[in-house]
Amino acid sequence: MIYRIRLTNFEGPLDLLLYFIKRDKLNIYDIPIARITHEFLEYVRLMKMLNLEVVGDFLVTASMLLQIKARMLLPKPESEETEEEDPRTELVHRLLEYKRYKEAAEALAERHQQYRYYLYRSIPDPTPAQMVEPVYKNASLLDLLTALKRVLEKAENAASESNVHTVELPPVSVEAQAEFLLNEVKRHGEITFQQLVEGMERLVIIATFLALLELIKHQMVGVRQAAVFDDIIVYEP
Amino acid sequence: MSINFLQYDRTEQRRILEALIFAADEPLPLKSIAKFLFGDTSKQDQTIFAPNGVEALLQSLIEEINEELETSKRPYRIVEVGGGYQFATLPEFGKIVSSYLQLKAARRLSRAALETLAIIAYRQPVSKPEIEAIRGVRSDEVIQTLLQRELITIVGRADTIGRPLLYGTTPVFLKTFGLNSLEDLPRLRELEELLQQPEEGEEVVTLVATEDVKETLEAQFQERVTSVEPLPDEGSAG
Amino acid sequence: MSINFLQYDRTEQRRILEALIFAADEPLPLKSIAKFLFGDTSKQDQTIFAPNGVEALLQSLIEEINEELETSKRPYRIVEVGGGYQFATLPEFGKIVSSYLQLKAARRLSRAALETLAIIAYRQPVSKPEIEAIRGVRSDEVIQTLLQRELITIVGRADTIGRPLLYGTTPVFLKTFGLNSLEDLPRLRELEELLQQPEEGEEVVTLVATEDVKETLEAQFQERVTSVEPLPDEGSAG
Repeated sequence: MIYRIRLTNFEGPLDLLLYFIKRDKLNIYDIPIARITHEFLEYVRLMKMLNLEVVGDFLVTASMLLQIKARMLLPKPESEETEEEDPRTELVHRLLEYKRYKEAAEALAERHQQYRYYLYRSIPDPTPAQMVEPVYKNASLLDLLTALKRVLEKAENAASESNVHTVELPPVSVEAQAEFLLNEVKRHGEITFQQLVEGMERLVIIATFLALLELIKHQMVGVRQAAVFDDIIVYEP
Repeated sequence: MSINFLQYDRTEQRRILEALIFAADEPLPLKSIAKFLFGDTSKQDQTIFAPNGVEALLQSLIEEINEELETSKRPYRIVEVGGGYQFATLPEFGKIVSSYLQLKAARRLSRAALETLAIIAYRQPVSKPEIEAIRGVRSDEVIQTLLQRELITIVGRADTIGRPLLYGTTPVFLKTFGLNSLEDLPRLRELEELLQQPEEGEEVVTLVATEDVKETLEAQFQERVTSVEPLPDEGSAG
Repeated sequence: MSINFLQYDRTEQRRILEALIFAADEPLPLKSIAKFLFGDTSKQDQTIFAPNGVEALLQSLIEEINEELETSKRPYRIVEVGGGYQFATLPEFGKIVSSYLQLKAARRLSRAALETLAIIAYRQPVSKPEIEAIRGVRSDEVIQTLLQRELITIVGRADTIGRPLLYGTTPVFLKTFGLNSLEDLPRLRELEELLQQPEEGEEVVTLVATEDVKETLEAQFQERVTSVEPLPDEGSAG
């Protein structure tokens, strides 16, 4: 089997060059191009051998190094007055630019370490009706269906986790669920649809949902929610 | 709307302010709290909020609330972040509970992610080609990760060839790094400064033989390899 | 995972529990709190949690926290709702808090509105029947809201049966989302690419269905909309 190795933490060719420079205490403005190119190519060969997917990025830099090396070997123009640009200038600039962000990343890492455990307040939705005058609106059929879809997905996930694949007729009728639902609402005053069907099987959930629709139609329960896609709250009207 | 905030005594003022900040799930800027509590203050006599106006009053109330929170040993405070004030747990408690809550914000970021994020934070709006030019590596995946963690977002399109998407940081970024605004980012070093400081070498490795080099390198790579995946349809290795 | 909760003294236990409930974005059932703090207690000797087991211990801790909150005059309490525990502001602050929240709500577009807006933005000119076919639900109200907020406008009539009205986006739409032109909208294909193959295995989002695209757009839009000032003379919010 062929494997491709993902180096998700690898920073790339510039990082490698900076590593050489640091390791060998090289002067960044006077990089021994021949030596560094040689070692860089060693790395590239190794990467090819290991079939690393980042090798393409390294080849680009490798060819740049080879170009610089070639230009350095060219005889210098005779007149010493004309200042020939050092072929390494662009490379140095790129390395320095990269190094800035590498350092900035380290500073960010420190900040992250320091702040990642500030857990900011987030608001559980919906805000409990008994405590805060809610901004509720009546829930629409879409809201109900969305809630049902969410619940069913959850039930399916639970079922697939436990590898249960029994398909049976609902062990209860819509009528029975209507009664159950009314009792629950009476008992709690209000309850979310999510809670109502907690742990139920798919078909029972659907039966409960149909019962809910019936009860809404006959105005025996009301439904509301704080915002679209929030939990549906079933309450005693 | 505005309520007559000044009719309340200081204790009640603190409680109202605390309830407001507590009930919000995003940082509340002082300005908008002030507007909410006092209406348009520019038309009012500012001397009633002496010595330093509405915002100073609110700020000192927040300080008092935080003192009370500390005295009563609550595990959270009001912090200034992302241009406003928001409740947050004390980090020591955040650490204990974050593993349970599986909060994305508390998850570690890889070095590649931090590096890319730094480039985006300092150069925004910035395109993928620009990021890749600086990093020298393809950055698709890491940009995806940052987008998914909501640390960056698409902010537009560049006018350059191909009109690449431009990226910028989000409010989540500010919160995750405890920044009040982008101006609070640590200063980026200037190129000139980098020029003046030669590299310090800390580890000297002497290379002896090619074989040894290979082994060392392989070991190094091994450390950095985070995942190995079978390739589905690839005929031959590169 | 679980932490060794019993190693802490009662004050610290309260603080950890309080931080946990504080940082959660949904009501936490006692059962799941217990599981986090103590691991699987069914296998443990329940007598250490005497007299009434883990849940009774947690319940009495919550009561103690609420007493502390009352003593220190905090404007919120931990309440039981929806089978779990969460923080809520006290009813006497409800009015001011909800009027603030309403102010905030007016600034946000509902998810349904964003979803519809995304469809109109990408498929304009588009008729209501087409929008409804994609969303799978009636969309009259949400289209009304978008028309009122001037994010969309009528751009003509379709040639199909019934000659339904066709909708398109407006300059207000572009301004709201910081776009120079419709060409600046991220292309659906680009979004798909961005959402492919995340870097970390745990955050895998495979983009298969249109639903996901919609959600991405919504998330993006949501982020941008929250930073936009409320529109003047608004009849009703989405």
